[in-house]
Order: sequence, then C-alpha cells, then structure tokens
Amino acid sequence: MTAAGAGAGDRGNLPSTPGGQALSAPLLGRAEEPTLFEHSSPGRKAWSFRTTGIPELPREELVPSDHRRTAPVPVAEVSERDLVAHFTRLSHRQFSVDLGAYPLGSCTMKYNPKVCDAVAALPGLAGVHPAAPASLTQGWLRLLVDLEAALCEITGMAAATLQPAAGAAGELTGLLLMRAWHEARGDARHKVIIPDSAHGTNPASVTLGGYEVVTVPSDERGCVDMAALAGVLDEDVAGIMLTNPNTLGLFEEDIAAIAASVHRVGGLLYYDGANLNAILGLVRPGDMGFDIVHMNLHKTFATPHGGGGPGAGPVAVSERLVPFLPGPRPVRVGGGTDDPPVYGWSTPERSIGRMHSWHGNALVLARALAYLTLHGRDGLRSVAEIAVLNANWIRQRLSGTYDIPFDRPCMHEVVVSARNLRQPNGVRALDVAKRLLDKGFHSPTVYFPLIVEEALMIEPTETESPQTLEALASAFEAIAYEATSLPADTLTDAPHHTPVRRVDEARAARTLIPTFDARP
Amino acid sequence: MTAAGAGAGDRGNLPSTPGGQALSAPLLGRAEEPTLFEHSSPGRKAWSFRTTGIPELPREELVPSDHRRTAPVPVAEVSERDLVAHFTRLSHRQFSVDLGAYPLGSCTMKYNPKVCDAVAALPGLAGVHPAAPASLTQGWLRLLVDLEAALCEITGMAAATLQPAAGAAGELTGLLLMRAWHEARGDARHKVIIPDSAHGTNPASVTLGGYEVVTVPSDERGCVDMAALAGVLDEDVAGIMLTNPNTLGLFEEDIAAIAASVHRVGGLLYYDGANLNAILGLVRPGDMGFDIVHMNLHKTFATPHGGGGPGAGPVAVSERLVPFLPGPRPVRVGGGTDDPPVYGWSTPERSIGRMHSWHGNALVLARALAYLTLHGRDGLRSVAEIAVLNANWIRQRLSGTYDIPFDRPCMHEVVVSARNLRQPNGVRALDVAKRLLDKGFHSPTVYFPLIVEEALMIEPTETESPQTLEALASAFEAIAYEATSLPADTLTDAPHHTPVRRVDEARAARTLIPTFDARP
Amino acid sequence: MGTYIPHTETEIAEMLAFLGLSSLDELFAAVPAALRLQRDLELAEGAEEPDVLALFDEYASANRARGDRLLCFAGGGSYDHEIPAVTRALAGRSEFVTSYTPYQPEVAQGVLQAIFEFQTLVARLSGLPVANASLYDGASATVEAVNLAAAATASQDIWVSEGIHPHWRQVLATCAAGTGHRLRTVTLTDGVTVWPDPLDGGGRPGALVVGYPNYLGCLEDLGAARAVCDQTGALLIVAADPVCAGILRSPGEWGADVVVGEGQPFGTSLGFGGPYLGLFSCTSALVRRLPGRLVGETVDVDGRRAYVSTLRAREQDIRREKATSNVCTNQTLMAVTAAIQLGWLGTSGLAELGWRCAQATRYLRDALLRLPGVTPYVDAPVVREFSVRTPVPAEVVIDRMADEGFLAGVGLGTAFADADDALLVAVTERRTRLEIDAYVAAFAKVAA
Amino acid sequence: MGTYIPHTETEIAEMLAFLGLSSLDELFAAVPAALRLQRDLELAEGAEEPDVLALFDEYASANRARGDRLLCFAGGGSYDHEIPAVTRALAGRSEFVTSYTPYQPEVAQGVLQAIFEFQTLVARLSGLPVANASLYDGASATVEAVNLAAAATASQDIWVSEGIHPHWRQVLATCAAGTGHRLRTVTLTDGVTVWPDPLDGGGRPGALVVGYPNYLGCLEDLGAARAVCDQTGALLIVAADPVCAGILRSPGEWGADVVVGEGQPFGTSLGFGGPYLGLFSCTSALVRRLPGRLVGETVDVDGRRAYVSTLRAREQDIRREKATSNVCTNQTLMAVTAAIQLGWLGTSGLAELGWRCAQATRYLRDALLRLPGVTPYVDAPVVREFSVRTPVPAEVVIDRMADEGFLAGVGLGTAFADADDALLVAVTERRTRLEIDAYVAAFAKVAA
Ligand SMILES: Cc1ncc(COP(=O)(O)O)c(C=O)c1O
Ligand SMILES: Cc1ncc(COP(=O)(O)O)c(C=O)c1O
Repeated sequence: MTAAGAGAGDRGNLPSTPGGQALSAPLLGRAEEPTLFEHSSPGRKAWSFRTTGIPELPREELVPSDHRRTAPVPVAEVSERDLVAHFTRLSHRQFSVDLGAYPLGSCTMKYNPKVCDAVAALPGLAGVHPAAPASLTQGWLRLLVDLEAALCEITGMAAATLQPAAGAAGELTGLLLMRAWHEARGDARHKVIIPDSAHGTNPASVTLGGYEVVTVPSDERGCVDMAALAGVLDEDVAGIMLTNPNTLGLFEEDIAAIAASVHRVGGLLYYDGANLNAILGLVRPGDMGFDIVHMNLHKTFATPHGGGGPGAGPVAVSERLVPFLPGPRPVRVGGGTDDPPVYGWSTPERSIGRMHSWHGNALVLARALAYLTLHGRDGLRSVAEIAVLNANWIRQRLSGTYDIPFDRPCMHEVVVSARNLRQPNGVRALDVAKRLLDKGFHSPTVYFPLIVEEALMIEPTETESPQTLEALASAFEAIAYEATSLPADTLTDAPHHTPVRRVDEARAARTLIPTFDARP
Repeated sequence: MTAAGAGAGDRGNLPSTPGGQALSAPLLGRAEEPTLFEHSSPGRKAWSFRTTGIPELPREELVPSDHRRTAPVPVAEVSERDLVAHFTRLSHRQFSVDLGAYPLGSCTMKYNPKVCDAVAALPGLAGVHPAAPASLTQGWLRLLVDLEAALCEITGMAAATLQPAAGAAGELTGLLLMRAWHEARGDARHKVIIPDSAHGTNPASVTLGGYEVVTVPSDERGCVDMAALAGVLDEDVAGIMLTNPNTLGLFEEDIAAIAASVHRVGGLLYYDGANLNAILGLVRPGDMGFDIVHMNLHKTFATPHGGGGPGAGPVAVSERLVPFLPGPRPVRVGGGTDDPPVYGWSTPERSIGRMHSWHGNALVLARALAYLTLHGRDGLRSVAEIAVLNANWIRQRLSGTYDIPFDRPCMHEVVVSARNLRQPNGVRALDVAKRLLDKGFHSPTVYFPLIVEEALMIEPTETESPQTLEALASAFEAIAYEATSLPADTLTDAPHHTPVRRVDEARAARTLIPTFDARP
Repeated sequence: MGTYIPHTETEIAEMLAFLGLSSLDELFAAVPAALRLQRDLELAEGAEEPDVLALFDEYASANRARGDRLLCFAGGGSYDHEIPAVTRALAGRSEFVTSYTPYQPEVAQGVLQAIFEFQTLVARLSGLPVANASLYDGASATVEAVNLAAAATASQDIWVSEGIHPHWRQVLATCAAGTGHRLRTVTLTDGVTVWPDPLDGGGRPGALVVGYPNYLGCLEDLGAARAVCDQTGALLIVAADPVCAGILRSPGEWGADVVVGEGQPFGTSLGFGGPYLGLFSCTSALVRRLPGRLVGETVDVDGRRAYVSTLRAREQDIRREKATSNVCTNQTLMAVTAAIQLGWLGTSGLAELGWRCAQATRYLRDALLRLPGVTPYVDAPVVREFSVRTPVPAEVVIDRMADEGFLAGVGLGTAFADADDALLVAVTERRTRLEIDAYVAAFAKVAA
Repeated sequence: MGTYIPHTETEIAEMLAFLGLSSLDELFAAVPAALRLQRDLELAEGAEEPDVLALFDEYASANRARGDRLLCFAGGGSYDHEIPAVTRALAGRSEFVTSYTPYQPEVAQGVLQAIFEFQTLVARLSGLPVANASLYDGASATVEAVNLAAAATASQDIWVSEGIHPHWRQVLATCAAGTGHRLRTVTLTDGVTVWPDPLDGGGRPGALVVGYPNYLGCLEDLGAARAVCDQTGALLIVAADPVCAGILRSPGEWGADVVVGEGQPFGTSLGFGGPYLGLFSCTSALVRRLPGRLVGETVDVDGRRAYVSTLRAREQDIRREKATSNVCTNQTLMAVTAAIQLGWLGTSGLAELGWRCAQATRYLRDALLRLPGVTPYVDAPVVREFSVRTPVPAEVVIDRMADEGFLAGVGLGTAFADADDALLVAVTERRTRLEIDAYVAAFAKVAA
C-alpha cells in the first residue's frame, strides 16, 4: 500500500472538500476557533429523528411549487463530534459567574443556585404547552399566582403582571399603565421625568410609551436635585422614573418628599427595580410611595443572565392601577376552605392588553420563585444586608486609591472614578477595566452612570466572599499602582492574557460584518 | 462611616480568618487554582438536607462513647458559589475529547455520543437499588441480557459475564476462568504466554491469576515470533494472552496457526479486547480461535473515560467455559411465545464466583448497549473501517517525517518512532508529545509498546474527521521540523502554552506529597 | 437564611469593624426610619433545597398538559420538536448560562462568536442579509419591526393580516397605545389575506405585516403583498415560521424588508411559553435602525479575528430616548441554543425537518377529515398546522382528548369569530404513525 | 450507519486513493480471508437517537424498584443519599467526563488536582495518611487490601469477619483462587466479630478484615482486632462506611493499617450497583505497595504548583508482572464526584449527614420493633442500618411492601444461615418522618 499509494511528496490530498477545519484548541495559547461554517464539509450530518412510519406523499402535493424552496438553506454540515468540540471550545473562551467574580455594576451578577436549574428542567414545568387550557395547567397557574403574591409582598404593591420578558419590557409596561391610568381619568399628559443618572432603558422606554423625557440633574450628593425637580413638576407630568438606590448606588433620602411632590401634581412614581437587591426585606418601593415597580428577576432573584438573557421583568402596581394590568392574568378562581384552590385566567377590566406572546418567561419565573422560596423572609433580608456590606467594604478599601465621587456610604454598589489615574500616562477607566481582566476578574461597568467622569461601577453582590473581595480590591490597587508607575502600555494595551486582546470596536462599526456571509 | 471606621492605612483586615482564598481565574494566564482546603473558611457551608421532622435522641444514645468521634472530620468549609467556581476552573485546566482530538493509542478516545448520557441519567435506570429483587428490576435484567447477547454476537462467543469493572478486571476474570477450567479437568498448569508487546495489565493479571508469565518476543514483522512460541509451548502452558490487532496496531496474520498450536498443547487463548474497535463486524475473536475475550466498553463502545474511569470489561467465553462464568448472571427464566419474557438471576454450576460488589458497572453497560443499538450491524462495521482508514492515512502521511518501524499497513492505530529526530538536539518521543500539547492536541501514547524505540502510538479513532487528521499530521510534521531546525528548547522545554509547563515528575516521587496535609 | 451567602459571623463582624459600624443595620442609616419595614416580610422562612425541589415537583405534578404525559398535537406558535441531548448539553454549559451581555469582548468571545453564527443562520433562513442577536419572542420582534417600519417610512399606518398570531396582534395593539401607530387588521378570506386595493382609509401605509405560513398554517401570497408595498412605499414585514424555512421560498426572496419570527422550535422547550426567542432580520438599508444587539466581526490589536457588539450607537445605553429600541437584556441563551440546534440539524436536517412536519401534518389532516362531521375550517393550502371544524366545541374536544392521553390542539374560538368548533392542530417530526393513528381513533370517539 | 463518523463518501474515496486502495475492504488485506466474517452481524440495523431513547425508556419503565417510584429503605452497601444539583452539574462537566487517565499532566491539572483533593479527603475520613485515586468498588478495594497485606506480611492466611459485605467476601474468595490466599471466615456472634484466641489453624496471619460498622450496621470492637494484630503481626484492614466516618472514631485512630470502603454514598447514584467507587487508604509504611493510581503534588519547570501521577513504578505499565496490582482504568469520575460532594457537605455537613442517618435509623428501628412479631435479628449497637426478624419471610415482605410504594430493605437469607425471615433496613437523611411513619404502617399491614 505504501508504494502503490502516494509518493513521499503527496500530502494526502485533504481537504480537497471545502471547509471542515476541525482543529483542536490548546488549553492556553490563542488559536482562533473557526466558525461553524468553516467546520462544515458537504454531506456531513449530526441530526437524528424518530422513525415515524408515516407514509410519504410526493413533495409537490404538500407545497405548491411557487412556494417550494428550490435549494436547501445552507446551514452547516458538521458531525456531532465537531459540533460538540466547537461549542465546548467557545465556552472556554467565555468568562462567567461560575468561573469567577463578575462585579458588573447595575447587573447584580450573583451566584445562580444550581437547584434552580433542576427546577427549570422538571418535565412537568418545561414540557407544558402554553396554549393548554387552565384545566390542564393548574400547577403552572398556581406557581405564577404564588410568585405574584411574593413579589407584591416584597415590593409592597397590590398586584403584578409577570408578562414582561426583561426590565426594559417592564418599563414600557409600566409607562403604558401610567398612560392608561391618566387617560382613563381623561387627563392626557406628555412628560415623564428621569434623573440624569438613569439607565438608558428608562428614556428609551419613555419614548416608546409616547412620552417626552424631561431630565432632572443630580445634586452634589448624587441624588435628585430637589429644586430642579420642583422646577419641572407640573400638571403635564405623567410621572417620574426612579431607581432607589439609584445608579450611583446611593439611597435617595428625599424619596418621601419626591413622592409627595410628584403625587401632588397628579403624577405617578415608577420604580426601576434593577437595584432592588439592596433593600430586600428592609424597604419596600410601595412604602416609599411608588405606584409602579418593575423587578429584574435575573438580577435580584438570581436567574442566570444567559450571556445576555433571558431575564424576566414583572411589574407590580398599587391598588389603583390593578384594573389596567396586562392580561390574561393567572388568578385563583375557585376552591374553598376544604377544596383545593382552582386557578384560571382573567383579564382585568381596563387591561392595557398583552405584553408577551404567552405568559412571560415562565421558566425564568419558576427559577425566581425557587430562589425566593429557598431564601424566605430571613434569607432575602440577609441578601440585601450582605450585598450592601460588600459594596461598602470595597468602597472603603478603594477610597485610598480611587476617587470616590460622593462621600457617603453606598448601598449595594459603588461608583468610583479613575480620573485620578489619568496622569501621567493617560490611563482611563476603560484601561483599568481591561487590565482587571488580566487579573482574573470581570470588569465593573464603565462610563455609567454618565454623570460620573471615568466611572467604574462596582457591584460585588452578596455571594462573593470577603476573601474574593480582598483579592478584587488588591487587583484594583495593583492596577492603580501600575497606572502611575509602570509603562503606560501595561494598561493601555491590556488585556494581555485573554483569548483575544483588545478588540477593535471602531473597525467593527466602520466595516460592518454582521454575518459570516458578509465577510470580505 | 469613612472617618469613624478605618484609617487610610487600614487594609480591611481580611482575611484574618484562615483560608478562604476564592480568587477568580483569568481565562488565560497561569494563575494557580488553590485547593478546596485553601478556599475554606471556618463556618461556611453549602449543604442542604430535607426537613424530615424526625425527633432527635441525644447523641450518646445513638453511638456508644468509645465509638463516637470527638471532633468533626475536617473536610473544607466553602460556599456553593466557591465550590462551583473551584471545580469549573479546574475543568478549564483539563483537556478532553470534547475539546479536541485525543489520539492516545490503545485507549480509543472516540467521541462519546451525548444521547448515551441521557440514557444513563434515566431515573428508571439510575435510581434502581442493586439489591432489589428480580421481580422489581425486570428492565435492568432484560437490558443486561440483551447486552450480553450483542457482545457475544460481536465476539463470536457463547456467553459473557458483565461483572468486570474494567479491562484489567476482565483479564483477571479470564485468567481465573482459565484456571478453573484446567483445574476442573484435573490439569494444574503454571504458565501463561504473553507477547513482549503486551499491555502491562496482561502480565500483572497473570500474576494475580496465580500463573507465571512467559514472554514471547515479536518478530521483525511485529507479530508473535512463531518459532519462539513453539519453543515455549508445552503441557504446562495454561494459555496465551493476545490482542489482535496487537499493540503495534498490526494484525497477527498467523492467528489461526497460533490458536491451533496453543490448543494442541491443551492451552486456552485469551483475547485482550482493547483493540476490538479495529475489527468490529469484520473478524470475530471466536472465529480466530479465542476461548476467552474481554472487551473495554469504554474504548470500543464509547462510554466516556471519565478522567480515568469508570469503564467496563465484560468477558465473553466459548461454550466449554460457560459453566465457569462468574455469577449470579442475569438470564431469561420464563415467559413464552405469547407471554412477555421473565428474567432472573442464575449462578453457573461451576462458577468461579463473583467479580464485583454487584452486577458490574451497570450504567456504563447501559451506555454501551445504547451505543451498540445506535450503530447496529452496519454502523459497527463502519466504525472499524473508518478507524482503520484514519490510522492508515496518518501512517502514510507521517511516513516521510517519522520512522515507521514496521513496513505494513496498520489497523486502527499506528506506532511511529521518533528516533530519527534524536539528532542533532537530543529530541525524544516525550518532547514530541509535549510539543503536540502546544499545538492543541492531546499527545499520543508514548514509550509503549516497549519494544519500539521512542514509540509514539497514534490512534485517531473513526470520529475524527479527515480535516482534523490533516491538522494533526501537520502538527506532527511541524514538530519534526522544529526538532531539527529550531533551538532544542522549543521541544525539550515544551509545552509552553498549557496551564502548567513541564511537570517535575521525579520530584513528585522523591518528595511524596500525596495529600494536602502532607505538604511541607 | 439562604446557603449562598458565604460570610461567616466572624467575617461580618470584621468587615463591620473596618467600616466603623457595629451592626448590619447601620449600613442602612441613609434610609429614613419612617420608610423602613418594621416587620419581617410575610413570606415563609428560607427552605432547604430538597424541600424546595419537592415543592416544585408538586407544582409540576399538577400540570396534566406536560409532554411526558400528554402527546402534544398543539402548535399555534409553540412546537414540540426534538431537542437532542447534545443541544441540551452544549446550551447548558455554564459559561453560556452564567455570563451576561458581552460588554467586555476580550473575555466574551464564546458568546459573541455563537451569536455571530446565530445571526448568520437567521439571515440565511430569512433570506435577508442582517439579523440581530435576538429579541424576547415572536410578538416583541413584530412590535420592533413595526416600530422600525414606522420610523423608516415616517408613517404610522400599519396594516396587519389577521393571519398573524392573535397574541402577537394583541401585543402590537398594546404597544401601539404608546407609539401611536394606527393598526388596521385585514381579515382572512378563506384562510389567506387579501389586501384591500387600494389600502383605504388612513394615510400612506408604513408597513404590511403578514405570516408565512400564517397562524392557520396557510401559505400567504407574499408576491401580492410585495406588490402592494411597491405601490405604496410600505415596508413588507413577514412573520415567518423558521422550521418551514427549510421547505419554503425565503421571505427575502419574496421581497420582505423585515422578517420576524419565533425561534422556539430550535432547541427551546415548550416551557409554558417562555423563555422563547424573537427572531429579527432586515435589509442592509435598514441596519442602522435595527433594534437590539448586533455582533460584528473585527480584529484584536494583534490582528486576530474577534467579535464584538457593534453599531452600539443605535442602543439605549448610548442613544437613550433616541434609541431604535429600549431592549437591553434579550434572549441570548436561546439564540446560542438555536445556533447549536441548527448546527445539529445542518443543511440536510433542516430540510428534512420541514418535510417531515409537512408529511405528518398532511397525514393527520387527511385522516381527520375522513371522520364524520370533521370538516376543514379553511381551504387554502397549509403547511406546519391545520384547522378543522368538529361536531363538538373545540374546548370539549381538548378536554376529552386529554383523558385519552393527547393534547389535541389549540381552540380557535378566542381568536376568530364563530370558531368555537374549530381546532388548530400541529404535528411535528416527533409524532409517529402509531401515535397519530391513536389520536385519530381517540378523536373519532370524543368528537362523535 | 451511526451518525458519529464524520467522513463523507467523497472524503473516504480521497483517503483511499491516497493509500492506493480502491475499497475499504482492502484495508483489511492482512486479515486471512478464512477468518473474515462472511455475513453481517446478527444485530439490528443502526437506530435513530430518539428511537434508542424510547427503547431505553422501555427498559427503565420495566424497573419497579426505582427511586422515583418506590421509597428506598434498602442499604446493604448502596445508599439513597441526597445528590444535589450542584454535584451533578460539576461532576457532569465534560472536561472531567471525556478525558482519560492523566498521562499528560500539563493538560490534566483539572482531574489531577481534583484527585489530589479526593485523596486528601479520603485520608482524613479514614484517619490514615495516604489514599489512592480510587478502585472499582468496595469489593475490589478489599481484595487489593488483602493482596497488599499478604505481600507485606509474606503470609497468605487472611482472617475475614462475616460482618464484611457478603458480596465482598465472595469476590475475595473468587480472587483467592488466583492468589492462593487462604481465607478464614470468623462468624458473627450476636452481630459482632469475636476473634478466636489464638487464631487457630493455618500459618502466621497476614491480615484481619473487619467492617466498621459491619454489614448489619453493628459497631465492631476495633480495639480487640488491633490487639490481635499486634500479637500476631497481621495487618488490620477495616472496611469502613464513609458516611459513618462523620460520627465514628476513624479506623486510623483505632489502629487500622489499611482502610477500604465503598464511596458510592458521596454523590453517585444507586445505578443498579455501578459504577461505584472503591476507597483505599493506608499507612505511610505501605505506600510503595499501594495499588492503583496515586497523585502527588510537585512543581512545573517554572516552579508553579502542579500535580502528577506518582510512584508510577508500582504500576502495571512499568512493573508488569511485579506490579502491586493490575488496575489501570479505575473510577476517577466517581472520585471527582466524591470530592465535589464532600466539598458540598463540608465539615459540618458530613457530621450532620452521619447524625441524621443515625437518628432516622433509630427512629424507624424503634418503631418497627414496637410492631407485634418484629424482633431484633441481632442485639449489638447499630448505626447506618439495622436488621429485624419478621413474622413472614423477608422476600414476601419486600414484595408486598413494593405494592405499598416502598423498597423495604434487603433480605438476609442468602447471606446468613437461618435468616430467611431477617431484613436489613437502612434509613438515609432523605427519608422524612412522614415517609417513615407510612413505612411502619405498611409494614404492620404486610408483615402481620
Ligand atoms: C438600572 C437599570 N434599569 C433597567 C435595566 C434594564 O433591564 P433589562 O436589561 O432587564 O431590560 C437595567 C439593566 O441593565 C438597569 O441596570
Ligand atoms: C491493550 C490493553 N489491554 C488492556 C488494557 C486494560 O484495560 P483497562 O484500562 O480497562 O483496565 C488496556 C487499557 O489501557 C489496553 O490498552
């Protein structure tokens, strides 16, 4: 065979078929991972379907010819083996909470208990078709009703919709509720007030809600400037959107006064619940005077963030807004003291309508209820206390090396500024963030909120241990030292030890390559 | 709080409690991962048990004082969050089939279909207590009987025991069967013949079987030297252990003659099935004249190797050895043409006894049956054909750059020699293996079989694509080039890009640190 | 107290001391006392993990309509497709599950590349060049498409076919209250949309929205819709089923400007309706109006291929009230899942999947229509699913079929007038002939 | 053909051409034609994945004794302990599952470090300084211990308590046929071992093998066994339950030379008996006789901490017929699982686990003994499990209890003479009072 086959110069003729690169990846080193499409080789397959025994009709009889596809959609042709290798290698190029601390401010990247994965995988939950009638889905309905009750107790509100799929969807829902409520009173209003520290989804949602954004500045204490607020409050104000603690991690101490003044002009208060983790069981938005509250279950209630989603953004409201909630809503419809409760669907009288294809991100909701049940009233309060403790510890610890823009204790997160590192090397917050990657941590949120120069927004969450905080703080300190004492490129070229190094974002936007097929 | 608390020099006082280092790990870079014990901090916990409501008795009443432990076993005290981070980071320090090609000769590191994981996780299989009576475990018994039948058909044998937990356990079982058979004939024998190319478990098992090892050399074609064999064959030979294809990846063409001559002196032939992947559906050990056959289900039938186990090593035998098989065996005990079959346990008349605490590595057996069923008669033959095709392609491709000790086509693996790379830099097979790690592949098996100088034993398996082979071959070629053309330390210092670099094995043996507590 | 907080009492005390505090309570000094909750939350005490699992087992057991108990013949936007072990294993990798939006591309190439591959696949399926990184679900994708079209055409008159999923139309209506879009519903004529000629009333149309196939499984004439758009300047928004994409001409080929859809069929479980996956693709001309995240290819400082979120200037965190959308958290994990599942299906599997569904659907439809009293609800050619009228109310059929072990379908009574006796039935590649024959036998019994 | 082979027909043809061959068959030219199988294997054709899953669902359904249907009160070496989601998730990481023996330490630090931690934990549990990387199961660990002892003492006379798991004793006997060890069984006296004084017959004893607790859950007097060893020079081999290690004095403290055990209780499912986990630890004096793999700490060339398989010169691949054992593939994944599970339990959880089992066991034992006709089978103090005599044969009790929803225990009839009416019952931390009370009620009914 040796002689007959190929001369010494013959290299085996592979691959003469296009594609199909299925390299291994070093555990370290920086091999690129080819795309799925580059792993493809014509004729390969991984799929396997049931043997059904269904008699087949000619395809012409199934789909009229003008609708029938003439050539298959080119997907990729890979073996299961290469599919697994590809995505497993991709996973090795991805940081995650399960790998280490992820102090990404405003995002509450806490540990996601694994038992909640088991809950979400239960065939009796995951295998239920959403259009099945209530008689066949009593378990789900009860679960949703129970979750709603718990969320209302936590927020101090009267009822909630579980439909919004994320915080931003919750915001829009809340604004539509606000609009419906005003309109029902025959009171068309046009403006919604937002502090300048607000998250970008707030103004974007206001626009979608058909309102005009009115921005109020923060005062030197990082809170809503009360005078400025008074200046913009009038009868055309439909409401105000606040998060408290706000995005600086500071508690709006004047919240009662704000509530009173907004209510005085007939406006409603919307609570952006992204920061609810700070106050669980200690303060309730309802008790602060809020009328509408969204929660980010993926933040506060630890449903995993999934690389960017899914989340869930239920919206709870005070009594007077209940008739406007989206529908249909899961409710208890029967059963008595002796009989087991019976659940069904009901659409509130003046419902704004549906906000989701079905009933919301149901399996995310189930995870959140599991988390809630695990923690209970005692555990939830500890969550808030320790989250705030961790943030204050980091704040105190970093106060010697970074600028702390507001000289007040923080809540669950702290915004520090890297402006003091600018000299002599021009180091910026982004450089600090990138350098932190080299040291094994995810970066904090950078340049948000917009009102703090060179902002680094650090949210340790309660699931990071004091030892991890110590390591994180030491890393920040080391970077501050490097910023001033080492050659500039230590930071400005960072990261040095990641799967790819600093990525050219400008080029991506300039020469847009949004798909593999768009490659030059 | 700032002022009251700590001076600028105060570093936060953490951790004053011992241990509890829970650093994050960079995605790249080379941070050490602390041990579980170093993550520990007194008082932390992760466990959670059911609330049982069982009334508690004083502990003194449960365990007499002389037996009662006085201090708890120090395990480690970590949060679930750190437990997850620790083992996830460890997993990022581990190469695996799912990450890339693993051409480890003799080990058949093929892709393990994920559907078999689903099979092994079925609560109706995984949740069954092994002592439950046959009436309650009919499914398992049927599964085992079906697997036995399939293995017998594949090997050409009459019956099999599924008890041995790995290949080596199968070997010992086989040798004890051999012994029992001879003894039953009143024929005490003392020697077992093994080729010099045999795997180390073979001689070790022979010793445990109470036999003396007689080694026969290989001839220049890499096969059993027939003359030498003739020289050692006598009436004191209980049998011979062979693997065919042998550990050089070569088919023992004279197997019929060997079988005849061993049988002539009253010996038995034992088949080491580690290489069965090469001949599935094409040649059967039984048809070659073997009396006893073990299979490595973790190799040939793709049950995952688990970082070193578990495996399973069923042993199939010819008719005359059936009465000696280990027991109890799962068998069909009833049911008829109209009634469903009924299964039970039965111990063969002259059984050598039990070889496992229970019934063998049952969930591994289930995986193997799933794999077998997925492939069927057609798929299994393809497995062998493509495994052999891949090995020969690699062999041919590397024949220009590496020494190929035997000028014959190979079967499912090929042993090449790096002796030609020794000049000018003293590069050895080990260096080639280490350098391959840098290039993203697992190394082949090195220095085995012992009879080939600087052996590199490459087994690509059938699940690696031609493109992967191409990349692997190119890597080998590049290394051959580096060996002679680049500074020696490119290879002798390799690997350069792995989580740790070349490990000091001598020191580990010299200054033994077998546990964390033994650290100096 | 939950077991996920690592801090021991000693550690808490030390940390407080460092802060000059003597209790956790003092951390909340900024909160006015009057606002503080003066009691415990009225929730149970924290529970042990196995107890919580047991509780959720109870919830789960109370659902009869679970795939492991009732064979699923329901569709209507949610489908019981094969999810192989390999998809579950890969999509369940904790690096994908427990990371967040890839703000730091250097440590997020895993998710970014997976999304880049997802975008490529969605683009190929739709026949359009650009796709985003996901939206919440089919409904929200449709809303975003309408918002985009209204902005692009500067027109708020949106014509929506009644063949769009009824829930999606409801969500459109809900959101229109904020945006002020005027939605006009075009009713179905024997299962398909016949666009009024001319589109009467209202101003210049901003978009036509049509299903492919539509909610009843019928094949719409996209050519006709395109023609209306060409005449009027409206954008053509097609809500396309991605599984049918394997066998139908792509909406892009038909001339769609925006294609939306529900990506649940690619590896995501029924899950009582969520989390699902909103698919969104559009023409290059519209890319700067794209809602949501978009991943693009670029290089790192060493010239190595890399991926990054791009055209970020459209997004809410930068553009704020002028953003193309308010979307932030999306459905990335489902997008990664879909990329994996499509990789598993591959070119041949996607086509095979489409055809198998079509064959099975036809087989059941023909068999049901042979039963006495069962008649077609509409006559247009169908793929994916079909609707029938039955001698008894659909609600009753579904109830009784449950006792026979089947989830019979989705009643059409709430979505269409005069359709209480109409049932929408879907058959996926997972249903065998034996199962379908058993369904027919049961149907004959309960709908007699 | 299975779907796991990537090669297309074209690729196969090209590869064959490179080899100068025209068919796959020619690859097997070295195989004499007479030996070639002239037919297809008599197996079914390859099957589709979902069909295979359906088939295995059938196997699974035919098992009544599954934990999700019958509440488990059986022990006897296999226990129904909590396996939390976190252990499953981590032990299921594919890097651990799909790698092999860490022959290349530079890319196997994950498994190596996990094993190093496992060894440390096993050593701490046993009270001995060295533990190996795992053996197949409790039985094989016992065999290896006996082999070690015989070699270390140059004596083949092994005294085995009847309180060692009957199956393990059977495996010992099977293997003794090869090694020539002479096994002498010391019967139990009212549940515990009373060593004959002097050990009569045979030569100098090589080892005493005793359980702690033994098969009946009874606490053996290890001090007495140690005394015999001190007198005779035999090694003391203790087969210890690792869960009870949380509450009992360690065998090391009692003076054991070798401790073996079954590690299944730490995160491994019942699995019809396998794969399980053989635990093995010994004194430092015996380390060079250790069977199986051993991981040690060392450094890499840069001085960084690293782990590696060490003392390899004991092993079969190097030492061949003179190796300490023939073990090659072991049960690494179960060892990693045990390290994870022990990490989850932690110091307090391990103790708590032991006490909870002890409390629950006692609670049921007391309740059962209050039933008419139920009496103790032996009287010695028990932990972990207990044995009772019942008015009807144990086999009948088990059968009838299954109809009531319980796996009642393990019959002792096959293991002990005159014990057909004796039942071995184990209660783990997973059983609630309600479940136990229901068990007692059912027992009262069926064993009346
Ligand atoms: C303060 C704040 N508000 C709103 C949101 C929007 O929530 P989501 O991303 O779930 O849509 C976020 C999330 O990033 C946030 O941090
Ligand atoms: C040729 C050969 N024989 C026997 C064995 C032993 O099998 P196991 O490791 O399953 O005990 C091996 C495994 O490495 C082998 O390669």
